[in-house]
Amino acid sequence: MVPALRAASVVGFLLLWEWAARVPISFNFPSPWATVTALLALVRSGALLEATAISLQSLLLGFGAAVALGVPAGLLMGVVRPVGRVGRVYLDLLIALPTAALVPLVILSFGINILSSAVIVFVFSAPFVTMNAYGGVRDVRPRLVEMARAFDASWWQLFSRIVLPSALPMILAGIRYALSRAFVGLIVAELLLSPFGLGRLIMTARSMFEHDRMFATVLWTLMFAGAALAAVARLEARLLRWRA
Amino acid sequence: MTLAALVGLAIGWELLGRLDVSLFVPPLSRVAATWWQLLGDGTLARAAASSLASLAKGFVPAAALGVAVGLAMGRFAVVRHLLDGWVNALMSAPLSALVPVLIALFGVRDTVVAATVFMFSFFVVVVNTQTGVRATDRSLVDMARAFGAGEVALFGRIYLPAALPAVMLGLRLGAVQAVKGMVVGEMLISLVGLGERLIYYGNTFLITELYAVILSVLALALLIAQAAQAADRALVRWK
Amino acid sequence: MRTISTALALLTLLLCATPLRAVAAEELTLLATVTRVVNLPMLVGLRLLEREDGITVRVKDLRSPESVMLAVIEGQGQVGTGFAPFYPAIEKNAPVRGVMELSRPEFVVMAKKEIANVKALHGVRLASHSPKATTQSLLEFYLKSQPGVRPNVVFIPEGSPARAEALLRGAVDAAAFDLTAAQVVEERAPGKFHILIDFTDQPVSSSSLVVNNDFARTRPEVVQKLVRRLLQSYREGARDPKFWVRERGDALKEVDDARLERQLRALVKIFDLNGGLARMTGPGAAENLAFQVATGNLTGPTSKWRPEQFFDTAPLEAVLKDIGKR
Amino acid sequence: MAAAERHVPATPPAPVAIAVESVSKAFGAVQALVDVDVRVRAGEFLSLIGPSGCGKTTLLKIVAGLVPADRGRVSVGERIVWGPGPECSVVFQDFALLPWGTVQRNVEFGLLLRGVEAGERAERARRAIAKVGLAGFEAAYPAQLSGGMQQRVGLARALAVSPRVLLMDEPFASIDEQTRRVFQDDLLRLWSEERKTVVLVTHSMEEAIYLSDRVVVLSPRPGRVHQVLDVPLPRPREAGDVRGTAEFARLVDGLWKILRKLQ
Repeated sequence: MVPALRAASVVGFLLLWEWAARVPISFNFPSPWATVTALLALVRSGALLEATAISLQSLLLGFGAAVALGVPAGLLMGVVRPVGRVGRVYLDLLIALPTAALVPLVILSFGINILSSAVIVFVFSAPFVTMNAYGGVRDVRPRLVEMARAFDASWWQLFSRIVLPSALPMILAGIRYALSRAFVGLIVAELLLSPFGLGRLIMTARSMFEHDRMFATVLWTLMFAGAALAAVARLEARLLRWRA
Repeated sequence: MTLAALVGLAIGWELLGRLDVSLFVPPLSRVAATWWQLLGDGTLARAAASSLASLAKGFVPAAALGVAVGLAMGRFAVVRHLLDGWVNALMSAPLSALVPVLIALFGVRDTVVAATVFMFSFFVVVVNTQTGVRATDRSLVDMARAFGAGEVALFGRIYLPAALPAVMLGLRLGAVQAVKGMVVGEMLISLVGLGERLIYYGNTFLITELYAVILSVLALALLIAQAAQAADRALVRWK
Repeated sequence: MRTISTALALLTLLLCATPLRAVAAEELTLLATVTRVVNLPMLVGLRLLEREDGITVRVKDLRSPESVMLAVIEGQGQVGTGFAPFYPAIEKNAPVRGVMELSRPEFVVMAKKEIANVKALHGVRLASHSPKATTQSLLEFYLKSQPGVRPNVVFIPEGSPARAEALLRGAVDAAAFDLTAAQVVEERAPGKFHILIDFTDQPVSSSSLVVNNDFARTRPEVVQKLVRRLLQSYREGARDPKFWVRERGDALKEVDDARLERQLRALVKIFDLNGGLARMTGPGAAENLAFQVATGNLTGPTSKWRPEQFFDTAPLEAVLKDIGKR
Repeated sequence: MAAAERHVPATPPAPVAIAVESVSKAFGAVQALVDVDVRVRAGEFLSLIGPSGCGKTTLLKIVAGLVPADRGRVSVGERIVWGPGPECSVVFQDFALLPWGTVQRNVEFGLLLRGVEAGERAERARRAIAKVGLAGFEAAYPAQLSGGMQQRVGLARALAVSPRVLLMDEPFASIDEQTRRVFQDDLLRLWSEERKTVVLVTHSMEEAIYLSDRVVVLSPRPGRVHQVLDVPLPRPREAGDVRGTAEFARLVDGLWKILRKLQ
């Protein structure tokens, strides 16, 4: 019964989309079929893969740095109480601030290049990685720490055997959420910087009124992000098998 | 503690600015002066007014529709199976990629900002409301039915109150996402509101004005987050 | 980075605020991209339209050329300035037509004196805007007629002033930028550089006045009055640029009169005094469309495109019949 | 137990008999009950007991009208049960209290759903709260009360609608031993005062024997009536020390021998 309903909702959406293109509800609104053919053309021409590669480059650069710097920073904040309390204030501000507001500042400081979009990806994702790593350390169950101390565990044993493993779920959840934020940052950066990656494809298609190519690239971007997030979720599930 | 950290940040910023480390880090005092001047000549007021208008036009329907859809998905399996595929997929997707589609759909006007606000906040509300309804204690439902409660009474007396804390959490998270959607939407069409000011000052190298607007956006975001939290505490007293 | 002022917003306020004459207050919305010196003659034309014909024009700045095109297509404004996106829009049969050429390309390629001619450009570091920009398309279009000349192109998208600075500082030996930047280079290093390629006399339109078809059909006389006033502004300004400076109202108020006059004087030749009719009909139009195909704004072959699909020259021809050709 | 104020309303509605005739019920492939026949006399205190998964709670829910039977018929007094009816009130194992409502509002909830107007609701709820010994806790929230007190609110809510039948699904399972015994005595006292028909689902043999007139033993899945045991102990049980007598021990042991064979 369930798959039938899911299929029904997809078919319903496609019919709605087809009707929207038939009307058309706005200038040169592409039909699902036109979008799919445009997507295939883009893939065949290699333009899509090349753009994805460029976007991936700044994503991995920015997100990689966010994880590489964010996790240790969060752990440090968790372990060293005062650093944690002060850091917490700045993190809350960074998380409360709509990060898109920082994009013009980054573009000014780093110029119109891949580095800028990598920095934007970093700014979008790093606060969440750090906050979750910090939270993970802070929420370690005192009973476990007591038990380890009872066995006279050294500081390093305590950290690596108790604190880190129990903080892992929170850290991984933070990384997964940060990745979704990284994609948002990547897209905003590329739509504003535009001469790079998938954002450029979208903006050039838009300026040429090739809405089928634009919708196709947007569809591809969403699918690509969804696949990446699903992969990270599967990795997370495998790493945390003990938690099931 | 928070105050000390903020004061520390302010002093650090001022010193850094004074040392003129880089063109892009002006001293806080100059930023504050510019902010005051922008407030004076009405720029900030106009931009903020337009931003808040888009925020309301986008978030209010997102909240209302989100709770309704969330309740329906929580209560009726059919609705859930129909929609949960879309909701979960779009919940974590980079919706900013859809803004150009919104521009193609609504044309180049501020409705796009309201649509982006709706898109950013709607799914958060739906998911949290749905979780709230589904977490309703089965025996509460049986108890009410045992007293002869019909569908409407079940919704009004059991499902909605039971889900209220989760609904409020959804609305609170929704409000935060709404503000982010507002800024993204405004910047991508760069026509109205605070987002447009960010783009304009960015393009014209007016650094202190840029910082002034960034701080204003932060203030707006914090204000809305506090307001949502206050509403949450007020409505859900028993938790 | 593009130099942008708040002139447009102030101008709009000004235009709306001026006391409306007894004549029925016709309200027109013109959509434009951001103000640059090259838009001033058009804006002066709008002030004449206001004063002489009582038609107030609300100018709305939509910042990017494709937004302007989309807005005119949708009727969010009756008229707008059409740049590159105008041609693909027509290919997607958008309900708009070009009624008058607003300006020819204002770009030139300047190089060090030592580089005597175009042939010598081969292998020379040349600064251009970005792969898809008009300057680059013009360069590629022009180099097609110069076999074997392959300059080493560097992209500096931060705008003409940045490329002029790069040329002056010797970071590059040649650069493509607009006439105002060329003037800056001439002033700061007189005699060291010279114009090698002048795109301003290339047989192409850089931007045209685009009108929504419904509006053109329902209010043809308003379109005609608009074309007349713009042409009047072009002709009087061409005779004496001080006219534009005098009539500019609050436009570009941060630029002092003398400097503005010098910049306008350099731009005079990109404003066709016959509204670009030559590039909207006959062989001139064919060449203009060939350029759009070459730059990728239109899919080939050129033979499939007819000028009438893009341009509606009726209003311009009526005005020229009335005030004569130059 | 504070002496409940003796203001008893007009004689409570007369208790009614319950007839369960060859009821069967399956959940998908799992057959929960097969041809169950049980007669509960008006005013009787009857227990349902059996190994876990024998369908005793399902049977109770069928009688309450919360779950439809696949086959067979259930009637409470003259009414054939198609859905929940006004004669029955249910007391749940996990109390099923509205966490957002005060004790007063919770006890009024049944009356509210039955459309009783505010004034009368408040008065009848206050009387029920006093009857279960919670006078003075009207403004408290469930989260502030102990398990035993929360179940008393559940009982008060059930009594407030003056039902003819009380259907109780393992009401004392999550309450400590000592509080349970006090609560059992209160229940017996209320049962005799209010003259209700009571059907109690329990897994405790000691509880079944101590409280009921008869004990119906259900066989493991699919649930059938395995045996019906009479409990000839004198009434009122809460007065004397019934638990200490040899007779009580014999009955409990007899029940265990039956149940052990069914494990």
